[in-house]
Amino acid sequence: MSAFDTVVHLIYLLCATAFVLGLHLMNAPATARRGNQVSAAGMGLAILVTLAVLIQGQEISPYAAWALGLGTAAGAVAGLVAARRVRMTAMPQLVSLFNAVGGGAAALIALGERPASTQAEVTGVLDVLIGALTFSGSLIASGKLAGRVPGRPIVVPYGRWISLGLAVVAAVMAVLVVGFDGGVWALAGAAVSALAAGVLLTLPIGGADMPVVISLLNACTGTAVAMAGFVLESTPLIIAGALVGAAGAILTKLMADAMNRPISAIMAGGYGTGDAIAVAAGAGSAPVREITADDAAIQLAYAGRVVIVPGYGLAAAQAQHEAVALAQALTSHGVEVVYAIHPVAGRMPGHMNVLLAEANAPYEQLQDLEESNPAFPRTDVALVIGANDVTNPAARRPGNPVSGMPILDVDRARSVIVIKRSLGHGYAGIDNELYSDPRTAMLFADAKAGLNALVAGVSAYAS
Amino acid sequence: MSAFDTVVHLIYLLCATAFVLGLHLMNAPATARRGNQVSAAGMGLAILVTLAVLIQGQEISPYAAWALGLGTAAGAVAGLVAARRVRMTAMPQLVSLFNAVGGGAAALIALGERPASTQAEVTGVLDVLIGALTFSGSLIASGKLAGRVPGRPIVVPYGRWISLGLAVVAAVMAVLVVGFDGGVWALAGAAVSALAAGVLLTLPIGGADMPVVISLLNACTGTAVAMAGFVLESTPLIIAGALVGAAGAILTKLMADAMNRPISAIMAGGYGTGDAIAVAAGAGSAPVREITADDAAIQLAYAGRVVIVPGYGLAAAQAQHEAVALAQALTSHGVEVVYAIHPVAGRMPGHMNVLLAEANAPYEQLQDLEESNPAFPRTDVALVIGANDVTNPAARRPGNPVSGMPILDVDRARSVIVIKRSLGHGYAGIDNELYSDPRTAMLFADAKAGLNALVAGVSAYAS
Amino acid sequence: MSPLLLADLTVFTLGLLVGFEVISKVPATLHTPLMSGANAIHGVVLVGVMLLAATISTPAGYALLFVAAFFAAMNVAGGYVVTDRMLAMFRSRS
Amino acid sequence: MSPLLLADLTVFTLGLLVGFEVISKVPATLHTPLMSGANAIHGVVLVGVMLLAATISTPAGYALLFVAAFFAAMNVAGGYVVTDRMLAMFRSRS
Amino acid sequence: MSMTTVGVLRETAGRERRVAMTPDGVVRLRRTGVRVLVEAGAGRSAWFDDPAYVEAGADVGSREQVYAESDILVVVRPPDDIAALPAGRTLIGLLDPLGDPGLAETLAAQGVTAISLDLLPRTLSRAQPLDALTSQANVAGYKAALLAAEAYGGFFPMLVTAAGTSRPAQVLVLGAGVAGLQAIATARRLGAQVTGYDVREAAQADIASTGALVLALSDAVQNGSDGYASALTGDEAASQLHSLAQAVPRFDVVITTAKVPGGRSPLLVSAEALDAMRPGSVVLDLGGGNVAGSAPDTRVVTGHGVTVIGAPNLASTVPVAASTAYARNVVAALGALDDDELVSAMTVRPLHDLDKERR
Amino acid sequence: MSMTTVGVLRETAGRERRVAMTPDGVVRLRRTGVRVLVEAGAGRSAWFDDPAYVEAGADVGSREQVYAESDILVVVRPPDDIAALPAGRTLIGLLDPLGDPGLAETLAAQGVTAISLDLLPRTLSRAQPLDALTSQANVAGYKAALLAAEAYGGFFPMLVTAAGTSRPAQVLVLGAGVAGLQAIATARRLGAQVTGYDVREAAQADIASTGALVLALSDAVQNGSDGYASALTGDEAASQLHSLAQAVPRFDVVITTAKVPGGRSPLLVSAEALDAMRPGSVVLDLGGGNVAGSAPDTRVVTGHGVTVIGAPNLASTVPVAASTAYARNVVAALGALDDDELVSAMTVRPLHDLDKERR
Ligand SMILES: NC(=O)c1ccc[n+]([C@@H]2O[C@H](COP(=O)([O-])OP(=O)(O)OC[C@H]3O[C@@H](n4cnc5c(N)ncnc54)[C@H](OP(=O)(O)O)[C@@H]3O)[C@@H](O)[C@H]2O)c1
Ligand SMILES: NC(=O)c1ccc[n+]([C@@H]2O[C@H](COP(=O)([O-])OP(=O)(O)OC[C@H]3O[C@@H](n4cnc5c(N)ncnc54)[C@H](OP(=O)(O)O)[C@@H]3O)[C@@H](O)[C@H]2O)c1
Ligand SMILES: NC(=O)c1ccc[n+]([C@@H]2O[C@H](COP(=O)([O-])OP(=O)(O)OC[C@H]3O[C@@H](n4cnc5c(N)ncnc54)[C@H](O)[C@@H]3O)[C@@H](O)[C@H]2O)c1
Ligand SMILES: NC(=O)c1ccc[n+]([C@@H]2O[C@H](COP(=O)([O-])OP(=O)(O)OC[C@H]3O[C@@H](n4cnc5c(N)ncnc54)[C@H](O)[C@@H]3O)[C@@H](O)[C@H]2O)c1
Repeated sequence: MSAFDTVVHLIYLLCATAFVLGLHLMNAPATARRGNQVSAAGMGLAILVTLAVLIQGQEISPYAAWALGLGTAAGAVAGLVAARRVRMTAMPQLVSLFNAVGGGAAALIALGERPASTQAEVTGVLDVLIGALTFSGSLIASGKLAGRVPGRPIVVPYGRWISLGLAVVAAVMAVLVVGFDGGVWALAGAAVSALAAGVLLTLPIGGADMPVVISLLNACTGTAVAMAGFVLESTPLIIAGALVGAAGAILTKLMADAMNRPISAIMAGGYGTGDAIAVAAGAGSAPVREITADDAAIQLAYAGRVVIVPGYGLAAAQAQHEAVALAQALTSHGVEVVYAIHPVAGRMPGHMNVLLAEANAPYEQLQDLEESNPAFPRTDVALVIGANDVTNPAARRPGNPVSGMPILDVDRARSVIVIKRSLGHGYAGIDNELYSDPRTAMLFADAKAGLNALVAGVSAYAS
Repeated sequence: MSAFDTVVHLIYLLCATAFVLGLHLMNAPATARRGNQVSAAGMGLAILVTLAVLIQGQEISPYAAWALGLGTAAGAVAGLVAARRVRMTAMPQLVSLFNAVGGGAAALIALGERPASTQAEVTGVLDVLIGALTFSGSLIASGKLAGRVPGRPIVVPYGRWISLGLAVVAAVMAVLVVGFDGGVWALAGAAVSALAAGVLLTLPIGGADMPVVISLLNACTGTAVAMAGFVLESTPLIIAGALVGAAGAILTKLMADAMNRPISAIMAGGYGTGDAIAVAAGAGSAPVREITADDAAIQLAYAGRVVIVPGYGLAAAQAQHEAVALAQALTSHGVEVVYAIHPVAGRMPGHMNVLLAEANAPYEQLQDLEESNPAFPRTDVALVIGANDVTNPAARRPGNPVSGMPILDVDRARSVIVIKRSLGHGYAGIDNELYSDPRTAMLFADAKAGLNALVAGVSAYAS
Repeated sequence: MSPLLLADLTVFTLGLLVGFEVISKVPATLHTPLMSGANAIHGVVLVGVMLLAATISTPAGYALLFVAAFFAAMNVAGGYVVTDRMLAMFRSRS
Repeated sequence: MSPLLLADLTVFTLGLLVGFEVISKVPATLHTPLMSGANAIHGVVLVGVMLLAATISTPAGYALLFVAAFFAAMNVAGGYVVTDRMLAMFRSRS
Repeated sequence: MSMTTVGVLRETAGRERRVAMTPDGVVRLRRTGVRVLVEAGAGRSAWFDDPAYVEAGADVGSREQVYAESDILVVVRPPDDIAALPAGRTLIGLLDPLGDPGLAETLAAQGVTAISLDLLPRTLSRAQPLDALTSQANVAGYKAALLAAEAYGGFFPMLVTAAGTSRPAQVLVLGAGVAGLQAIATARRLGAQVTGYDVREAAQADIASTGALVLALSDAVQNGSDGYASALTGDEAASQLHSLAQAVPRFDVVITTAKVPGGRSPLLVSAEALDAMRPGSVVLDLGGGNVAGSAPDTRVVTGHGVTVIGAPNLASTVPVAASTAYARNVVAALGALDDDELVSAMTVRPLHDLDKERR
Repeated sequence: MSMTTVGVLRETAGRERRVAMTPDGVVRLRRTGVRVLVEAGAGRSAWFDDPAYVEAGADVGSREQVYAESDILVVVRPPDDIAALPAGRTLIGLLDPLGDPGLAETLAAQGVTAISLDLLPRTLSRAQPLDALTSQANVAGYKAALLAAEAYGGFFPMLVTAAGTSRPAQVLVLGAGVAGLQAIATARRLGAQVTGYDVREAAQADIASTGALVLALSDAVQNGSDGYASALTGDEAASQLHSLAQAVPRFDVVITTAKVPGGRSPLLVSAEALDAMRPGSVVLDLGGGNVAGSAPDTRVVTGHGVTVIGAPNLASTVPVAASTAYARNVVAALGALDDDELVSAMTVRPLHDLDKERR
């Protein structure tokens, strides 16, 4: 092996290490961004080295060079523009799109390369099948999130039978390629049936489950890239592909766990109707946004000012000690914390005071309605713990049971997190419009358990 | 490559995977034992397959077969007997001994194998150097822990210069081997200088730091084994060696962090005088055993019955809420928890009651001296939080300020964990013999911070 | 099986193991950025496309090459940038 | 460098990466058992000793082989058993 | 009605230490452009002296002056010189028209508009700031626990000391409305082990939300939705009395707060129950009539050594807190005089009118 | 000395409701093989009736009988018919020989051995179960906080309600010994914001360990090691009085518990300080002489509306808790009669002997 080849190989190894290190750093909020940069640096190096290989080898035809150059330039520009322009909320569908083209590229490699060995034939077929399936599946997933394809589960008549048929076709084509040197047309046939299967698998899955599906397809792309690596006998492709394949699989499991949905149930489809999770409390309630304790903890830890709004649910759960422990954890992390106490929160006058005094909340942090309301607009997070009526914006309108009652203006805070067990009503027995406010996220939990999770989260994820 | 070779290679790969999985499972208490079993199964498989390779190849001379067979049998028996017989407290030195022989074996491989290539020469020298150094170093470490070599730091005159000299000798030998085909004698020279260096590096390090040193030498052995793998061109050795090398390095860092000692300071030597960490409080205090919050948390979580003994330090730290939170966490994990309240704990009559009532400790869990003392012998852990005089066994003897005062018999519990900031005295101003009791472990921390760490630990490590 | 394939398979297996181990307990907030970051990494397929280019010499091949390069480059460039934008939210507190 | 060496080096690097990643936040109580478990794993050197046996044909070699086999077997057998004993403390609560 | 002068009368009822308006309330009223005229010495027994009122912006005058110059007169309880009230005035206070129907007739005859805060529709959220029954019951509940602790011969909290261990006092609170819940909370603060009981099922969760234990009896459970209990039938009452007689003796301190709006307070602790209690036990009757043999503002010790305290007007014994809250209620009421729904509900009408309306 | 009969006398001091032995104590004594003879009605005002004693194993008899048949007589405070004590008997109680030197002479003259629990060397750990000063101070401190809360016109806790927000009461406790710390803890439980002060530096950490704030004055800081304060010099006292006069007016409630062993209780709250306090404030003098113008067992309201309560013997007003603890101290003392060091320290000797010893 020439010195050049040796150096190239070692550099590829370095790049692979950068990918691993990058993913490693991306496990924690504080280092995540640096992780992505390390990974990107590795990628840049890999591309440069490959360019050197091409130049040094001098085997590339001018047309191929042009096709490669133009394609790369155009693709890079398209990717950059899309990534820069996209709104925050539309990022997931864009990631899915990027995943689709990645899978597509992997599949095209196998279509373009003349297989040199049985090994290359086998891995090539796998590459084409997985890549094509990912391509179409990711496109559908992206379309669902973007609203171009309806987000609700679409049931294809006889979908299972069609899938089975497609699988048989793909298998036959694969056998033709490997066993009988079926060549490019059999490969193309396999690709077409995989494309169809990708569509068919993704359509029945509801919009709410899409993030998990995209993660799964991402893992598939990784595997396809590894297969392409086998076809081309390229170590960096094999390592990076395997890395993403396995990491993506674990991540998919974590995501499904966080949503409390088994992956099998997700793939079976039929669940999730929109881009948010709707939990019906009674008739006519609008969809609400749910949040996990982990996410809420990070949001709190990275806030500058947090207002805790306790209500009857805090008393019912006897969670006063946990609430104060959370406030202490946040305070010691540099967050400004106050408690806003509504005059009729709870079930007796001064109910919240009794609880908070028991848990030793400092008197200086207790504010009544007049003190706390003007400060909500400069509050990053209003954390509502088991309070309901005393935060209901309906009080500002006449004609309902809470009309005319002064409320805590939590809806004027930059964001609101509400801890309660369900969308159940409070004492006044009416829906709370706060919960469907776009700035509001619901943490459905018993107040004590929820607060314990937040305390653990804040200490785990706060640097 | 023959089908047999292919299968062998794939099985080796499987074994390597088993090693990884095993270490993975050993990260958590609940799965650790299973992890070791998975790893052992992988090892067994690897040995069986290698046996098959030997039998199939039929190249082995009968003498070699005998030497191998007898050596293996004798070694296995010796290892098994030692491992079964050893007392719990002597396990670390045995591990160090095993590590020594592992490193020795790796070094011998390079001495035995005729190098076939420059590569084999380079890795062979590295193997011999690292393996020999580990061999002697681990033996010294083991001896220190066992008390055969004095545990205190031994300062060798001109140690640094001698080390430098040894390094130069080793380097020269290495150059001889690789550059000038110096053969077995140069290699042996390298081995001897590395052996001497291993002794010289380990002698100045104190007994208290030995676990970290052993872990570091363990990582070295891993690397030596990987080098042996290069020499023999054996993938399983390379993978397993690299795995242990890296995992051992990370583990060494974790251990040093847990002891709050930078590795560089440890290697510089001179610290740690016995097999326990002594923290001097005043004149004449016996050595005490320290414990980390993590360890204490696991001990508590795996206990059947825990008695919490609060004292003035709990009040001083105002840590009552944290104490009750810990009790709740343990109770919900199935541990029986009671509070034992001494009549004069704290600084006013009923001091502990006032605190614990504030934190809502259930009255049923509060026991006074008469109720709690008989139950200490069936208590797994007595957790003493900021109490001192009220637990001092000196009260049972006449002639000191606390003589005749009834005490809480925590020293009759199966184990005792004491949270306080130092070995400082209590109200009576005298040393507490409880702290040097072999069953007692000290968690030096402010009561509030220490309890917070315990709560976090119990929720993290309790299954 | 060829020794080369076996070596590749070894590398593949170890890559999988690294992948499994590298993702530890991640807060849910990082799930999407992490997925996006992993997605960017398989943009390494661009390296594959570049290597492929050396073997291509038919018009159909050029077309295929162009599309593949376009796809792969989009994956790489867009993937890293969009991940970075997501992670920008985690810069230290204002 | 030979392609074989390069492949070995790749495997070695990946092994290191797996090793780095596989140890996550471990409670201190497990530090010693984990060290012991890792120690047992490098007992795989016994496989190396066995492979070495096929190449040995001198009396000095036999002696060396015997010692090496003794060492390696002791490492393997003792290592796993002592680790298991340490970990037996973690069986579910009595 | 052009509102010009609000008059504050000194209370005339015996033992009444509250005052209907505090200097703090005067400041708030003055902001609305109203003149406030305070009878000299009106706030003295609540520790608000005349200079404090003047400083807050009020005028201080004689009782005659207040009667003569005020458009609206605010009181806590009906004054005993009610005949002095000129026609055309408005009287605001806790007039208890249900308890004293004669008053309504008198006022109507005199041409005085009477607004009684105890007629407030309490379930209306916007009425909460006017709710003097709640604010006063809250004060009373707090004081009830203090008084019981004070009268009890032992410790409320558990204390382990060198001179032995005292078990926590067992406290039972009957009736878990506003006063009952505050009594529960206060007794719990002092370290007693507190159990609560109420005939309304919904009150059980309220009790639990203060951290106290719930005494659940199967007798006469009510599920009404307005937050009030209704009078029990004779049978129900008898069965309840019997069940409570079983439960009461294991408590050291019993505080009763049960009331039925517009009706007589139910009897909850019978003479038999008292006899079964330990000597040294304390029973405090806040509801007025909840305990056999209790009389207002008196302490009786039964033959068995049980102290029975009748304390129907405890709010008055915490005059600063009670007056401050009451004054805030009055200020809110004055600000709500344009809220027809509230005003019409609170206006006192002679009994026959009222009866007509209720049916 | 062969111990046969322990006699329990009814207390004769005015307002004294405690009793030196409780039925619970009788049970414990009986276990040691002692006969207990209780004067009829001795426990009545502490809610222990005669049958309870009989049930516990005691005999009940007339006062004469008790005097005649007992070897050891136990009391809380010295009986006023001390002349009736036959020679050769032992009297155990809180005899206050330092406060009343005449008593010692009388007893010595009568040939009575007197053991006074207030002479106990309190720093000895094994003496703690005998420590009646501590057990009674503990009860007194608890009751002091209750009494202050009861006398105060507002809420102790902070309460945010529909009728306004009440800020927590500001309570200052002067002297942080046993009584002071328990008063701090009890006032804190009720929700007040409590500050503590003591002249001993070590007491600051004790105050903080109850969760209260510490008032640190630079005047006359003491570092003695026996846990007791010593009397201040005239200058120190004046400077302390002045500093406290600055601090006191921002508090709503002041509880004073300062004592100096064997000396007069120091004056801590001057008339000027009282005048500067807000009307409605409460000052409770537990030390006896800590507050200008306070008199034992009386409530005075100053011209500025500050209530001053003199309460030097509060333990007696919680008779069950105080008697139970005291009886346990007495039982422990009876069990320690063979501990020469303790007995000799507690034995009352005429003043000149005592003086000789102390020097
Ligand atoms: N303060 C007073 O004097 C007084 C007296 C009587 C009535 N009120 C009335 O009570 C109301 C008080 O308002 P508020 O906002 O405090 O309470 P709220 O409106 O009654 O709402 C309480 C909320 O807490 C949640 N909750 C119950 N148990 C919980 C648990 N274990 N963990 C977490 N959440 C739990 C419930 O939702 P989920 O079921 O979904 O968990 C419920 O929606 C007002 O309408 C007021 O007028 C007040
Ligand atoms: N109860 C009463 O009525 C009363 C009254 C007066 C005196 N006493 C006497 O007080 C003593 C009470 O015994 P005890 O065992 O409760 O207490 P102790 O013997 O006084 O010991 C308290 C211990 O707490 C530790 N500590 C202090 N601050 C701490 C913090 N922030 N975090 C953790 N630990 C802290 C101190 O050790 P570090 O400095 O090493 O942390 C100290 O050794 C007895 O001697 C009793 O006689 C009691
Ligand atoms: N909407 C609001 O915000 C608001 C404001 C104030 C009060 N309230 C509610 O109004 C209700 C009544 O409060 P209140 O204190 O004025 O009531 P109240 O004074 O009329 O009665 C006190 C309590 O006694 C109970 N009681 C009556 N008869 C009884 C019997 N036979 N046995 C046992 N208990 C008996 C009642 O159920 C009530 O809880 C409460 O539920 C309170 O929460 C609501
Ligand atoms: N060893 C034990 O276990 C034990 C038992 C009981 C009491 N003690 C200790 O004994 C000490 C005295 O307790 P006590 O309650 O009997 O004391 P005390 O009744 O004699 O005095 C009460 C408090 O008043 C303070 N005081 C005196 N003069 C003062 C002044 N001019 N200004 C401010 N404060 C002044 C004293 O420092 C003391 O804290 C305490 O430290 C207590 O902890 C120890």
